[in-house]
Amino acid sequence: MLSGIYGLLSATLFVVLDAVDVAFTEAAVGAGISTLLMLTTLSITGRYEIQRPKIQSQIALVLTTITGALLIYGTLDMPYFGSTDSPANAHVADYYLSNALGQTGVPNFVTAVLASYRGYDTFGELVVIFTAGVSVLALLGTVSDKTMSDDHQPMHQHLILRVTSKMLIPVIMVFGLYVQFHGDFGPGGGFQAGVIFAAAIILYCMLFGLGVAKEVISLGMVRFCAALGVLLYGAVGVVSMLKGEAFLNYSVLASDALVGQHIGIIVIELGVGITVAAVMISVFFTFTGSAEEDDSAFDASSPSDATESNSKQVSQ
Amino acid sequence: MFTAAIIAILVTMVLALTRAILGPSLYDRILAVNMFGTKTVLGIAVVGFLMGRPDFLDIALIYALMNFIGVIAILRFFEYDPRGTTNHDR
Amino acid sequence: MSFDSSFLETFFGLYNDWIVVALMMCGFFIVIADGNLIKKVVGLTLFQTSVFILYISMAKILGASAPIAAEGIESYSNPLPHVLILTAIVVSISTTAVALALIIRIKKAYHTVEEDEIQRWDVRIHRSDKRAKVR
Amino acid sequence: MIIDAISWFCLMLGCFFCFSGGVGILRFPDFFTRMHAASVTDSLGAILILVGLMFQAGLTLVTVKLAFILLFLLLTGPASSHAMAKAALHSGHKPMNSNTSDDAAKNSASGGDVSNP
Repeated sequence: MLSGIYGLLSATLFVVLDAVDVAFTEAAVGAGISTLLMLTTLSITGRYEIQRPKIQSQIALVLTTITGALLIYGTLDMPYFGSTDSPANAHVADYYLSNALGQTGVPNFVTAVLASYRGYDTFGELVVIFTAGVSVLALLGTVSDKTMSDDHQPMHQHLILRVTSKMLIPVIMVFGLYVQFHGDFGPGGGFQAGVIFAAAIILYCMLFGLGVAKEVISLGMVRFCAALGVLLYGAVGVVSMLKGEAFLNYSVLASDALVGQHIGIIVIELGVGITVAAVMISVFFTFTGSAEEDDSAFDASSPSDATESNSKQVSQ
Repeated sequence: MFTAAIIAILVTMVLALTRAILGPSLYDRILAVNMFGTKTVLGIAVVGFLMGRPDFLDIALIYALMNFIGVIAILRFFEYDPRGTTNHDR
Repeated sequence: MSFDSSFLETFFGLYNDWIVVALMMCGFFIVIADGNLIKKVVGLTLFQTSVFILYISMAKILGASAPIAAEGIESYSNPLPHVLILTAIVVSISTTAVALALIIRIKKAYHTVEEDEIQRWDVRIHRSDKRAKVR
Repeated sequence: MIIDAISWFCLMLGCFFCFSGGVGILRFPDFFTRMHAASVTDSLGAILILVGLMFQAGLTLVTVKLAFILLFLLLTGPASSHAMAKAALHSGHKPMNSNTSDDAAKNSASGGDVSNP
C-alpha cells in the first residue's frame, strides 16, 4: 500500500513528461508531499484493516466496468491524440503562444499565462490553498501547541543519515530559491519553489524532531507567512488598481510596460511561494504534532480521548 | 543510442516494480521503490537529451530529492515506533 | 481488413483517453469498494491524477516541444492546460491534506477509520439518544 | 568523435549495470543480497550514465546541473541504503520484536507487507 502510492505517482510523472512545469509540480507534490502526508496519517491511524465481504466488491467491480465502458464509448468522439486542430488547442492558446513573449517578456509560456494572463485564477487557487491550511489548523491545530517542549528525537540512531541531511538541507533551500526566481526562464515558479522549501524544513523536522524544528521556524511565524503571501499577491493587484489600471494588470507598475510585467510576475510568484511553503510546513507540523501527542498519550497509558469516547457511550 | 539507454532503464524499472509488488517484506518494497526512483532520475535526464531540450534536468534533481525524503519518511514512521507496533488497536 | 486498420487507427488515436479511463475507474473502484477511509482518499487522488493526465494529453501536439520559448523551435504544446493543472495539483494536495486531517479527527473520536464501523457507532449513539429522550 | 565514443561507451556500460541491478533485485534470494545488488549498481550505473551525458553536453550549464544530480545521488543513495540496511537489521535481529504471532497474522491478512521472520 505504501509503495503503491509512490510507484504510481512516479509513473504518472513519466506520462506527464511532455509538460515540463506540470511534471515538476507533480514530482514535488505528488511524489513528495502527498506521500509524506499519507504516511503521517497512516502512522497515526495504524495499518489495521478489516476484510470486507466479496460480494460488495463484486458489485463495485460491475459498476465500474459499466461506467468505464460508457466512458470509452464516449471517447470515440474525442479528437485524436496529438492532433493540432483539436478544439482544446484552437482558441486562446494560439494567442498566448504568439503574444506572450512580446507582451510579458517571459520566455516560459506557462509562467506567463499563470501569473499574468490568468492572474485572477491563480489568486483564487492561492486563496483555496490558504483556506485549506487554515482548516487543517482548525481541525487539528488545537492539540499541537502543548507538545512544544519534547526532546524526543525520532531518528537519533541514524547518525549517517543526519549528517548527510544536514549537508543537503542548505543545498535544497538554495535550489528552492533558484526554482523560485528562475521560473520565468525555465520550468519552475512559486508553487514548485514553495513545495521544495517546505520539503527542506520537513526533512529537518523528520530527522531532528518537531520540537527542534519549531525552534528553528516557529508555528506562529509559519502562520504569519501563510497570510503574508496571500496579502502580497493581493497588494500587487491593489497597487495596480491605485495606479489607474485593472486589478492585477502589472503594466503600470513601472514606467515601461515590460519592466512592470516583470516586477509584477516576480512579486506574485514570491507571494505564491511563501504561502505554499508556509501552508505545507504548517500542515506537516500539525500532523506530526498530533501524531506525537498520540504517542505521548499512549506512553502515559491514559489515552484521554479514549476515556472521553467511553464516557460518551456510558453517559448516554 | 539514447533510445537504447531509455529502453534499458525502462526494463530495469519494470524489474524493480515487480520486486516492489512481490516483495515479501516492507524493506524489500522500500528498496525496490528507492531503486525505481533512482532509475526515474536517470530516465528523465536521458529523455531530456533525447528530446533535444535538456531543460528537464531540474525535474531530475527534484525527483532525486523527493526520493530521498520519501525513503526517510517511511523509515521514520514505520521503524522505531515508540509504541513498538504500528497497529496496536484492537 | 479495412475494419482492422480503422480499429488500429482509433486505438492509436485514442489510447491516451483509454488509459485515463482505466486509471479513473481504478480510483472509482477503490472509492466505492473500500471501507477504509485512507484507501478512499488514495482512490480519490488516483482519480484526480487521471483527470490531470486527461488535460495534459489534450494539450500535447505531436512534434511540438515543451512551452518554453527557445531559438529554433517552431511549435509548442498548448500551455493553457498546463497552467490549469499546475494549480490544480497544488490545490489537490491541499484538499487531500484537509481530508487526511478529517480522518485523523475521526480516528480520535471513533478509534477506527473503517466506514461501516463508524456507521455502527453512529447508529448505536443515535439509538441511545432516542432511548434517553423517551425516558 | 572520440568524445562521442567515450560517451556512448559510458552510457552503454551504465545501462548494463542498471540492468544487471534490476535482474539482481528480482532474482536474489533474501533482502540483504538484493540490497547489495540494488545499491551497488545504482551508484555505478548512475555515475556512468550521467558522465556519459556530460560528455554529450559539453561545457555548459547542463553539465553543471548533471554534476549536481550526480553529487546528490552519490550523497543520498548510499545514505538511504545504509539507513534501510540498518533498519532491516534491527527488525530482523529481534525476530519476534513488536510482532507477536497474533499481530503478524493480522498484518499478513491486511496486506502482508510486514516482515514475518
